[in-house]
Amino acid sequence: MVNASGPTGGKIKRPSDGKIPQAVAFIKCVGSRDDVKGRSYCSRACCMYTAKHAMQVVEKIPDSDAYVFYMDVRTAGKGYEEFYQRSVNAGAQYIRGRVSKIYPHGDRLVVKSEDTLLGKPIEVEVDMVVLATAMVPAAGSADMAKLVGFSIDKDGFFQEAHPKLQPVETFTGGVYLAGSCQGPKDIPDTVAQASAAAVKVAALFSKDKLATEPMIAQVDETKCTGCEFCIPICPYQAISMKPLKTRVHSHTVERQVATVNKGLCQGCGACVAACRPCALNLNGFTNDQIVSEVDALCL
Amino acid sequence: MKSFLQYLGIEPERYQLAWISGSEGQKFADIMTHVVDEIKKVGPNRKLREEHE
Amino acid sequence: MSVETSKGWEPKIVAFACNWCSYAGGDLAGLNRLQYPSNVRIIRVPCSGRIDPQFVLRAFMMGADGVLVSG
Amino acid sequence: MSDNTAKAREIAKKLLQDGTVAMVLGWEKGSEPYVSAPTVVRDAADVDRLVVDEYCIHDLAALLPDYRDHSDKIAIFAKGCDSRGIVRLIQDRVITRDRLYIIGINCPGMKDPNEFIRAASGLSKAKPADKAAKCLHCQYPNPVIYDEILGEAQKPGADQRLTEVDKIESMSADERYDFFIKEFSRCIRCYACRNACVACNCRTCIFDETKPQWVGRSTDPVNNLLYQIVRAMHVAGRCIECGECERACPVGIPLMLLNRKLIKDVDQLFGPYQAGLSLEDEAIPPLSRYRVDDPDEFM
Repeated sequence: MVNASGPTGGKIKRPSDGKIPQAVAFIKCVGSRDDVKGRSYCSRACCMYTAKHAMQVVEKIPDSDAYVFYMDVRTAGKGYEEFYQRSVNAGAQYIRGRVSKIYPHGDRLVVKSEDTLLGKPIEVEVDMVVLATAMVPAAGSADMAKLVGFSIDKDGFFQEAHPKLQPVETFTGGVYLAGSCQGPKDIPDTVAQASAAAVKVAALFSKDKLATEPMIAQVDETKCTGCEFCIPICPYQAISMKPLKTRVHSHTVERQVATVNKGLCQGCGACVAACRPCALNLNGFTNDQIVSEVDALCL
Repeated sequence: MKSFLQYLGIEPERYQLAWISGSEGQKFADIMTHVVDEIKKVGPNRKLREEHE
Repeated sequence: MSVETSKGWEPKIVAFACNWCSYAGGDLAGLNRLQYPSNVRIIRVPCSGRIDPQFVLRAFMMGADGVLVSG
Repeated sequence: MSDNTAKAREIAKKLLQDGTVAMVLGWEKGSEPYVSAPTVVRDAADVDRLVVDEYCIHDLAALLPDYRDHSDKIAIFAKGCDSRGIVRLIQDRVITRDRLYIIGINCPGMKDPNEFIRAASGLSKAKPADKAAKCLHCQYPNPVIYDEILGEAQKPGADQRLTEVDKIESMSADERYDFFIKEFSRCIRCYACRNACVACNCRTCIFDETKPQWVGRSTDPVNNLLYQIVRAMHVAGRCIECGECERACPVGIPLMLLNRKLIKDVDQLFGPYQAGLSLEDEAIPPLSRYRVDDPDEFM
């Protein structure tokens, strides 16, 4: 809106009637940090952009008021706290309290809340209310995760392989994450994560051979019945079917058998336990080895 | 499977499941102690056992 | 059965432990010098999904008094 | 039923003559009037061997895995239970639907030839029942899948499949164990239950494996029980309750007690499910699917 080439030509206007608002209320954490009414997590980027918006209202519209209703102001980041202080110094009024009601009054809106720092109810009349809504995963992201074969977390964001040590990898080999598909984040964080992901990919491609774990599943093709039940069991989508030509009763037949992608298999062994004819086995943890282990322990 | 073993007459204490995270050393030790205590209570297993010796 | 009559009977328990969860938990218990009974014999598996019910039956057949599957 | 025989022969003749199928799986009269044995007819001139009467108790679907590596199109007669077996085989990718021409038979319940044999030889004084034990609990007397159908649609009897299971469950743990050990001590490990079963369609049965040898081969009570536990668990979620295992058992072990218990458990954990009712994706056995919300308790 404040962009000179934007839809309103750089003017802040009310979407309803195009009037320039003299007072704007910003409400933060709408649907965030609230298990009951929305998402339990903090959407992380809204504190900063609300500070920016509030500052712009104060700066662009002469004699205007900007009210920011907040739970906490979270400004973790280089220069972030200073930016927030600038918006406060510019004249944005920060009110710590959750908004209980907004109702129309003439062509304006009344925002009812409580100032928990003063400990008393507060009502302000404004021309426009701006909500900082929760950052949620894009529609269809769950379907996409299913399609590519990695998991999503409880909130629907893509799950990284390890929150601290593998923040850009997924459980699926060769698939990396960057940006708010993995969790709410702002632009610098997205750029940092995307750069990390790009380097991971470059590292993957820097060698002409891939080193994989030796403990991967193996298919005994003579035993495989081609029932395909191992395919949905595999959390890494490492199993597919391939045609196999065999001689049966003096004629050649082609049948489908399972095959394991050595690069994708992480060696969990779920398919091995699921394989009824025991055609699948896990190198390093074969049925035979585990049975021997059981036998030895029970002596 | 637990229900099936019970159906066959195996005491439920003998087959247990637990979810322990890698960071829960204390829980690991507690569960091990607990399982051993419970199995001590039900006594030696005579069922499903191949005759050895 | 001889074990049943002998006074000093101690149960024999086979625990299947996931490499990433319980086995790591067991490791940590060791690191922190936490004690747990020596009756539990642990078999490391790459994932609790690897455990075939037949392993459990096998353990019982081979004379285990209890089986613990932990993920 | 003689009416059905005439129609069956007519259909088989037409299919063989016009080359729609290369072979017909049906029943023919055996050595005694109360035996109708499975047979294969490849020549239109031979169709008069075929019969469809009240002794056609064998499940023909169990023969289909023998033809998995052929390409011939097969016509098969299918009662309610046989048709569910066929559905399961298609789901397990043992055979494709387009290789089958299914002639459904609305089944009023079959008689058990074994009872007649015992009565005739004087082994048993009991008069043979009008309905075989395996047909008493039948819930699907009419084929669920067919290209053509014979006979009048039948009404299923009352659902009492789980009464026996409930009876066992009401016993104490020791009573149950003693009951099963006693029953299974009779097992002679002839593997007739496995061979008669449509759900047992692996290429190499795990009981035939030696590395590891999952279950001991000797016929001591424990190994017998173990064999039956593993067998029942292998068909869990796949058992179509045709009762062929129990009927085929030469020593009369109540095998369905195990199968039905697992059916009950699967129903309780994953919602009501009956194997082999339809070819839809949703009808895949719950144990062959993976869902995030699957219960832990089955382990």
